[in-house]
Amino acid sequence: GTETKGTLPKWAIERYSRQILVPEIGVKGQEKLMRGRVLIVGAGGLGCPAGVYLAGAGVGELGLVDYDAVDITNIHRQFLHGEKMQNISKADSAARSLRSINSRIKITAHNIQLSASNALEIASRYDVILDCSDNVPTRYLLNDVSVLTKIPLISGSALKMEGQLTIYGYREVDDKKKEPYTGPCYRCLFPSPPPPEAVGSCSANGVSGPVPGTIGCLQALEAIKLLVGRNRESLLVQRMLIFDGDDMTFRTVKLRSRNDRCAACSDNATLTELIDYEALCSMPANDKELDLHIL
Amino acid sequence: GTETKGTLPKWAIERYSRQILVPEIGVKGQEKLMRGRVLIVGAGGLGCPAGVYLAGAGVGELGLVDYDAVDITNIHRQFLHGEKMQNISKADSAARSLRSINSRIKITAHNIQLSASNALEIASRYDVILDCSDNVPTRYLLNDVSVLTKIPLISGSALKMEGQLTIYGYREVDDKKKEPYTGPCYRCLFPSPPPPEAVGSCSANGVSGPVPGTIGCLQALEAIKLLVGRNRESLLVQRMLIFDGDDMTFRTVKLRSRNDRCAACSDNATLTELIDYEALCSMPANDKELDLHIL
Amino acid sequence: MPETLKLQINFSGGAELLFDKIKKHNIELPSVRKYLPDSKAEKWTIRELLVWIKGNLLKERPELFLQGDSVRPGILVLINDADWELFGELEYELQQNDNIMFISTLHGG
Amino acid sequence: MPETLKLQINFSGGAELLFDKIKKHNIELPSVRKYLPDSKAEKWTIRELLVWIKGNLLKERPELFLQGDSVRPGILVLINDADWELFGELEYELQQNDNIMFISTLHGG
Ligand SMILES: [Zn+2]
Ligand SMILES: [Zn+2]
Repeated sequence: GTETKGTLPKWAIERYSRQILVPEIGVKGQEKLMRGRVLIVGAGGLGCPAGVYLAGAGVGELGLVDYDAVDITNIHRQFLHGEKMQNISKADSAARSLRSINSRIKITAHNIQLSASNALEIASRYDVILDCSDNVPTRYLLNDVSVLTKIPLISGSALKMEGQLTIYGYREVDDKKKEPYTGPCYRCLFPSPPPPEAVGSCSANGVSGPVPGTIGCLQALEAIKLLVGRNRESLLVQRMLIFDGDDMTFRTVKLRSRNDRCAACSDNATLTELIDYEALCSMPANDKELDLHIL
Repeated sequence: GTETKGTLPKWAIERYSRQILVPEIGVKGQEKLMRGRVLIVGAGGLGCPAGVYLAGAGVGELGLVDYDAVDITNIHRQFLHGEKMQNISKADSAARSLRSINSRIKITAHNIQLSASNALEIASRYDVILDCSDNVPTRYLLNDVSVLTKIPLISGSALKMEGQLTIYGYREVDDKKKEPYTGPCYRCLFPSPPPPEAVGSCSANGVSGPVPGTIGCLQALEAIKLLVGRNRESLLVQRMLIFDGDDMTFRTVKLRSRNDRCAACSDNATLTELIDYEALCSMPANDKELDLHIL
Repeated sequence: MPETLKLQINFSGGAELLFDKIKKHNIELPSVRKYLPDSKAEKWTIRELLVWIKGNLLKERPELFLQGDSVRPGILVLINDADWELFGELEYELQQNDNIMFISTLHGG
Repeated sequence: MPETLKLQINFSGGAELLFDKIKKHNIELPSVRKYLPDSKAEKWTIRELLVWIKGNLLKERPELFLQGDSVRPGILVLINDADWELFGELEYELQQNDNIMFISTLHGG
């Protein structure tokens, strides 16, 4: 059928009807989702739930970045990878699962380690970046990519029973004002990386699956709201969600404005190109920990 | 390999290592999860995320109840059903997807409409019930099942951009006290059903996928915490989570104690067996709405 | 004590549809003896607040919000994030800057 | 003003591991002139609170919590649920019943 409502084909009206009915989305929102392009960095505990809801919502184009292969210890929380996908590329495995959910959208598996040499080129093809990564250097890398490309970054993280979520580098599009609002970037909050010995990881400290599950769902929700054009009062801009799954408490805390001395995003920024983030952070850009001595 | 740590086989230590590392779970908690049996009522927007994390966590036995078949309008949020599963039973489709994630656990598809005539028999085989249903009569039915069988009920719900979550019928196991603590049931809070014209549904009012996604993840998390023996201060007992996805606010509000005039769970209860819940609620026990006039 | 009583009233879970779809209302109540001169009420309680809401905020179909002198079944009332049952329900005496929330319970999934 | 200052101190995101794994601490501070007689401080600010925490709550490896006279990079400090940067960071003068939260940022996923 070629019957349309606005620019939406009839199949899309039917398929996405349950979310089109939501006043905050509507037909116009669905059109925007179908034109939207989202890059998901990390096809793990956060990227699986985020990807599944963005594919389901009919976001036009999804990119999945992961250099890693599926390991049996991933499967408890990384549900796009079935048992049979062990040792297969995570980006490929996730892309395959997402295609079975929605064949109407474009899904690209970027089966690589994101780095200073390839990140800008890949990211520039998308409208929103989801930081679903698992290590400090990649978080600084993605922040600088977001600042340099002016693409907003929806940053989720999880460890043990806790999760955190906020949007960095959000820009308000408003042609009438001279200087449109820009939210803080990761470096506005964290100008220097933490000492490596203070950094926990899922492989060393563990994580309960539904915790990144929850944060990943909320990353997808923020991406949907961002794509349909919800304003910054609705979005987690200059606000951070702090989730403690053990006592099931959530706090939405107020963050600082953009830091006018920020090395990355301020008018006085010194950042002009990507750098060596493993050197900056004195840590490798992965989450490998073979020593399970705690057990 | 038959090497074990406590009663856990070596494969389980490895496979579930990331959650065993979480202090609130540990080896003892993993053992309890693997002996745990959870009934998920509704293989839809809540049941899919809840099921995927409970299967991933290695919960010993999962039951999935759904009378319905997969429809194209489900897929945006009910991600265990791929496009190719249209018109297949949702319970079967979800069970199949969960088996591909974890072949080590027992998964039973209950491809039926839960009712007064079959609910007690099915529920009595499980330790925890997840209310992932989509209609009022089933919510009253499950409450009364929970009260009569003394099985706790983790109740999630979602509509448009909002979600709610709490645990009903929680019982503290404590042999030392004469009268162990029992949390409120659904009827303690809602003695009478709402007027049918005041009840919204996902098919009439819509829902954004990540909203039931978030609530379903949190239902899985509460089930895991309950099975491993976290106490009621940690659990959503006598507390309700109120989530508004549009402005990303969460409130955890304090609920009443068990109502000593409750018709279902009090010492003065009149409930002795299941009744006709469609008659009680003047509503059908499904979420069918063919009239998409709002579009 | 000031002449007026300031409250934040929240509606959610669909209850806001009866209130112009507005979820947060900052209201200011006059003295209850001025507003309800025929009533015996000396202080604002939830009971009188419901009367005020019906007269001032409720835009349509009051039967979907009220039943008798209370809220209809399926609406949970929270006083400063706690179930009103813990505070005497209709008899609770409103305090300056209270947050009163009316939540329609959800059944979808 | 009372002699002592009551605060709730929260640690999360792993920072609690340095504090006996306890996330919530209700503390009571004596007068700052008694506690730090050699300092010029007249009032408790976050700066003096960090000194007190180091002496009274911190159980191990202070370098994973403090750096110089401030917190180490990667710890976000919240004063009543808002970023301390909005209140002057170390210079913020503590008020009765303040909630001060130290959150170690997470990087896992
Ligand atoms: Zn910045
Ligand atoms: Zn009851």
